[in-house]
Amino acid sequence: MNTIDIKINERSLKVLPGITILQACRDNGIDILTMCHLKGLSDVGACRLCLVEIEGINKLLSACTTRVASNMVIRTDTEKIKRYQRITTELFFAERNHVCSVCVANGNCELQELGYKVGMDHIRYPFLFPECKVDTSHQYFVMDHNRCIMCTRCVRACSEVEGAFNWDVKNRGFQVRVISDFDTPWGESITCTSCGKCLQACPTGALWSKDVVQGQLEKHPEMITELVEKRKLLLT
Amino acid sequence: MNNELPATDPRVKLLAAKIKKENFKPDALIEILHSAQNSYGYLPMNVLAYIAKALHLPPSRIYSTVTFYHFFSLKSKGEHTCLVCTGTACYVKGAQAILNELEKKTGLKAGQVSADNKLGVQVARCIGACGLAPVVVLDDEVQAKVTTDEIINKIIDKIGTK
Amino acid sequence: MNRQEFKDLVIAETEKTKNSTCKHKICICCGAGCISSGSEAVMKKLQEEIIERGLQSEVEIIPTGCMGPCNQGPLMKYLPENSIYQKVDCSNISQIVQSQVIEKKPIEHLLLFADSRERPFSNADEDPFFSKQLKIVLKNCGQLNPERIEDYLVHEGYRALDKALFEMSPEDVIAEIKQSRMRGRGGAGYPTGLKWETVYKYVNDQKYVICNGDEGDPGAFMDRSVLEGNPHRVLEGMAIGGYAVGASKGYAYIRGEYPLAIKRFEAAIKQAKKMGLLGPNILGSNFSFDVEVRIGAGAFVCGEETALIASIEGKRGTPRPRPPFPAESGLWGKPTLINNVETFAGIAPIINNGGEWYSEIGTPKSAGTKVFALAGKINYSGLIEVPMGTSLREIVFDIGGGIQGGGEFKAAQTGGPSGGCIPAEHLDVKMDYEALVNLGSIMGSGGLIVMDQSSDMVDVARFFMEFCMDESCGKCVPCRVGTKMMHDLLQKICDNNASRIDLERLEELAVYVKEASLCGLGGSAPNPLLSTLRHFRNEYETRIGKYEEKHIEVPQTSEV
Amino acid sequence: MTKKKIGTVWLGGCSGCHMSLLDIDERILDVARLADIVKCPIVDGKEFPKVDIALVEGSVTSDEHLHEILHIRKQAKLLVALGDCAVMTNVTGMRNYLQLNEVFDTAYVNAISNDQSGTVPNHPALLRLHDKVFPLQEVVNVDYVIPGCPPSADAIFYVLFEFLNDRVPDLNEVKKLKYG
Repeated sequence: MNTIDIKINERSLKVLPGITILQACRDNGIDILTMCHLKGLSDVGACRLCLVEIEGINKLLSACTTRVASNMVIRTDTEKIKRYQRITTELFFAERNHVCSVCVANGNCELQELGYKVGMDHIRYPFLFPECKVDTSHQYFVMDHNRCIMCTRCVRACSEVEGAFNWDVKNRGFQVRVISDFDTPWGESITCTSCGKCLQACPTGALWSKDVVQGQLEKHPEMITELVEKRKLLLT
Repeated sequence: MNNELPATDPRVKLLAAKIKKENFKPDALIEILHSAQNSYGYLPMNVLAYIAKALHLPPSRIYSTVTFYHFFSLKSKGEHTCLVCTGTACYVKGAQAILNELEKKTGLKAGQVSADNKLGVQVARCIGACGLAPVVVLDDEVQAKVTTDEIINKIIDKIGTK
Repeated sequence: MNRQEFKDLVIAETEKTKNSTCKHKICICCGAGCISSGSEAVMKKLQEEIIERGLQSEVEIIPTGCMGPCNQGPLMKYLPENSIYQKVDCSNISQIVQSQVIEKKPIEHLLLFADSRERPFSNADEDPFFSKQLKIVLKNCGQLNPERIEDYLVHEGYRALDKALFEMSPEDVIAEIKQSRMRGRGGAGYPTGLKWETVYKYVNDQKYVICNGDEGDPGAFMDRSVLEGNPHRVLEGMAIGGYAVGASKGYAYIRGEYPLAIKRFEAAIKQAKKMGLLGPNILGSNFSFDVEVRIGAGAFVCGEETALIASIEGKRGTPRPRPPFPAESGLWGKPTLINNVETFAGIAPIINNGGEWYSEIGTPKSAGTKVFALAGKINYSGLIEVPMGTSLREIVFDIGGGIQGGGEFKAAQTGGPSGGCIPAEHLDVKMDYEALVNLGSIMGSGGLIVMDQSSDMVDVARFFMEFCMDESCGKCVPCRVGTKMMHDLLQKICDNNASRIDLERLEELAVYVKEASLCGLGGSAPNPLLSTLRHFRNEYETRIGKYEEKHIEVPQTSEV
Repeated sequence: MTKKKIGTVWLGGCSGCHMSLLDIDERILDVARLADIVKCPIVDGKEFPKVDIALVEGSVTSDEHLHEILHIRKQAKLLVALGDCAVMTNVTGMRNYLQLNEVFDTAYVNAISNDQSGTVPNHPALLRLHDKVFPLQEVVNVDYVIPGCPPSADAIFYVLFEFLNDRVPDLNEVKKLKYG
C-alpha cells in the first residue's frame, strides 16, 4: 500500500495516509498522552492532552483528530506542550473532588497515571470543590460525579458500542455533568441495559461496580476496543 | 409513570402538529422545543418524554440539548417575567446596579421565581438593543433606558402587590 | 417566474414608484430599537393624522429598518428632503405634518441631534454622524419596507442574482468575490472568495449554505438590523453563494432573541419563493435553491461554525476540532459554506458593481466597509457603517459625537468577549483586521463599546471572563476549567485579595487557554484579559499593591 | 560542618504521614548523622523553633493551624508539605463542598451518641474551624512537596537525605510520585 513520509520529533517515518497523528505516534512507539481517546470510539478532541505542534500551522492541533498529510513535520515533545500537559492535568484535579486515598480506582486510575507522567507533584490552582452527587441507585453500579473528568468515554461507549444512549451530558461550562436519561437516577433508567461497558471505558473512579472496594477497582478499556474490532467481522 | 399528556389539551395538539410539520425529523428537535416552550411557557418533563417518543430520540439526548441552551427552561418562569439585560452596553450603563437593586427589592435572585409564581427575575446576555441601554424586558415588552424605580413601579402595576 | 417576467416586473414596479402621486414619503424606523421606543404607536398616529387631513394620495408612509442612531428613537425620516426627526412622540406628529408636509418647513428643535448640536441639519446626510459614513451593507435599511419584496426590487433587488445566474458562471462569481478582496465579517476575517472557492472545489452531490445570524456578542446588533431592515439582501447573497459553490439548500441560523428578525426573514423567504426567486429553477434557470430558518436557542458558542452546525442538526451546540473544516465536511458531513449575515449582505453590491469597485474601498488588506454597533458612554450610539481604515477617533468623536457628559475617553472595546480594549493613546488606529489584532483586540462582529474614566478595566476583564465562563460549552478542559479559574482569579484581584503570584498564574493560564482550547471561544476568551493587562496593567498593579499592604507580614505564596 | 535542624509538625491530618516517617526505620540513623530532629509531635516543645527543614503534615483547617503555619514559615528555611492533606487537602478537604454547620450537625447532633445531648461543642479553648480547608501552598510559600497518602517511607527518606546533602530532590525523576 502507498505510504507517505512524515516526521515526528525529528524521526522520519513512513505511514499510511488517512490515519491520525495519534495513530502514527502509537504505531511507532512514540508516547502521546490522552484521556478522552479510547481506540474504537469516535474521537472528540476534548482533553487537549494530545496537542502537537505542526510546522507551518500556528495553532496546536489535537493528534487524535488530525490526519497525517505528506511531509508533515510534527513535534510532540516541546517544552510548551509539556507545560500545557501539566496545566491540563492540574485543571483536571482541581475541577472535581479527586481524593485518591479513598477512591476505588486508587492505583488503577488513568488520571493518577497521567499525574505521574507529567510529573505533577501538586496543583497550583485553587480547588473548585463542587458539590457532586454519588448515584448509587443502580442495582450493580455506581456513578460518582466527584471523580468524573468529563472525557465522555462512557457516553460514547454507551451510544456507539452498546447503542443504548443511556448517558449524555447536561448543562454547559464547568457545570456539565454526565446524566442518565432525563437526569433520572441511574437505577430508574429506561434505556440502560446494565451491560457495564461504560465502567470499562471510564478512566477514573467515576464509574464502578458495587462489588469492589477502595483501591481494588480494575478496568479493561481495551475490552471496548476489542468489541469494536470484533464487530467488524460481521461486515466481512 | 402516569404522566402521559392529555390528548385533549390544545397544547398537545399544537405540539403534535408541529412534530408532524417537521416530518418527525430528529434534527428539528430545537424547533420543536421552541414551539413546546412557547405554548407551555417552559418544558415540563412529560412534554420532553412525549417528544422523545415521537422523534425516536433517546431521553438523554433531549435532556442534554435542553439544558445546553439558555432559552429552554425546565421550570416555570413565573406569570410575569422581568428580564434584565446584562450585555456590555447595559453593563457600562449600570445594569448591574439595577439588577442588584431589583434583587433586593423583590427578594428574588436572577433565575428565581417568587413563591406565588407571580414574578420571575431573569438576566440575559444582550438582547441586541444596545442603543437603548440599560434595558429591561417586562413580559416581552422592552423598557428602554430604565431606572430601577421605573421598573419597580411597573412590576407593582402588573402584579398588584409588592 | 422566468427571467423576462422578472425584468418586466422590476420595470413595472419602478414605473409605479416613479409615477406615484405621493410626493412626500415619511419613513418610520421599525427596527427593534425604535419599536421598543414606541415607533409603532407613532406610525399608527401618523396614519390617522394623514387620513384626517386627507393627504393619503400625497403622503406615503413607509415602515423601514434601522436608520442608525437608535439612541434617539423613535426616528422618522421625511423624504425627499431627508430630514430626520428624533424621539418622535404621538403628541408632536400633528405639528410635524403641518410644518414639514404642508408648509415645507422643518421643525428645527425636533430634528435629529437638535438637543446636542448647535444647529441640527435639516438634511440628515450633512450631519457628521452620516456624512462620515459609507453605506453599502446598510444602504437601503432605512429606506425600504423590509416586509415588501417589491420595495427591494425597486432598489436593485435580486438584480445581482439575476446577473449571476444568466451572465456569470459559478467560477466567474467566485472570481468576482475574490477580486473584491472581501473578508468574512463574522470576526476572523477569512477571505470570502477563498472560502467559496474551497467549498466549490469539493465534489459532492449535496452541499449547503449557512448564514450565521447567531449574533451573540453582547454589544453587537448589526446582524439584527440587517435581517430586520433588509432581509432580502441577505437572502439574495445566500442564493448567489449557493449558485457559486453548487449548493441547493441554505439555512439561516438566527438568534432566538431576535423574534422580529426571524419573522421578517421568514416572510422574505415566502415572498421570494412566491416570485420564483427561491425554490426550484430560479427565474427559469437550472439553479434551484431553498432556504430554511433555524432559530437559535441562546448559546454564544453557536456562533462558532462547527457548533452552529451541531445546533442545526438539533444537537448540543458543541464545537468539534478543525480540520476537517466545514468547507470539506460540514452540515451532515457535506461541504458547507458558512458566512455571516453581514458578509452575505455585502455580496449583491459586489456582483452589481464589480469586485474592483469594492476592493478600492478600505485599506489594502481589508477591503470594503464595516458595520459597527456603537454603544457605551458615547453621545450618539447606534449602527454605523464606515470604510475599513477609518480611525477610531473619527468613529468616536466625529460620528459618535464624543463622550457622554463631557467625560474623558478611556478605552474602546471591540470584538466583545473575544476582543480587547483599545486605550486612548491608540485613538488614531486605522480600524481594520490587522491593526486591531496588533493592538491585542479583534474586529469581531463589530461591537464597539466606548468607556470613559468611570470604567474599571479589571472589572471589565472580569465581566467578559464571566461571560465566557457561562458560555463555555464545557467540552474541552482549557476552556471549561480555565475560564472558571481565570474568572475566580480576576474576582480575587477585583476584591483586592490577590497576590503577585495570582497575577502570574492568571497570565500563564490566559496564554494556555488561548492556545490549547478546542475552538474559537476558548481561543479568544483570554483576549479582554490580555489586552487590559497590556494597556492598563497599572490598574492590576494597584490592586495587588493594596493586597500586599494588608499582608505585609505574611510571606507571599510562590511557585514551588 | 554543623548539624542541620529538622522540625516536623502535624496540622489537619491523621498522623499517617508521621507513621510513614517512622517507617524509614534504621535509615533514621543516616538522618541523625546529618541532622537533629528538634521538634516533632512526640517531642514536647511549646514553640516551633528555628529549623533548616520543616516537614508539615496536614492541611490548614482552623485558626490555630493558620497561626501555626505562618509561624513555621518564619522559622523554617525550607518548608516541605508532607502528604496529600498538606498538598491537596485530601480527606480533610472533603468537607469543603459542604457547609460547616452541616458538618458539625452530622458529627455532633445527628450522630448516634451515648448521652443523646446533641450539641455542638463550643468552648473558647477549642480551635475554631475555618469554613474551608486549604492546602499549605494556598496559605504560605511551600518549598517542596511530597504527595501521597501517606507518602512512602522511601520517598520521605529520599527527600530528606537529598536536602541534608544540599541536593535538590526530584521525586518525579526517581519515580516516587504517588497520590493516595
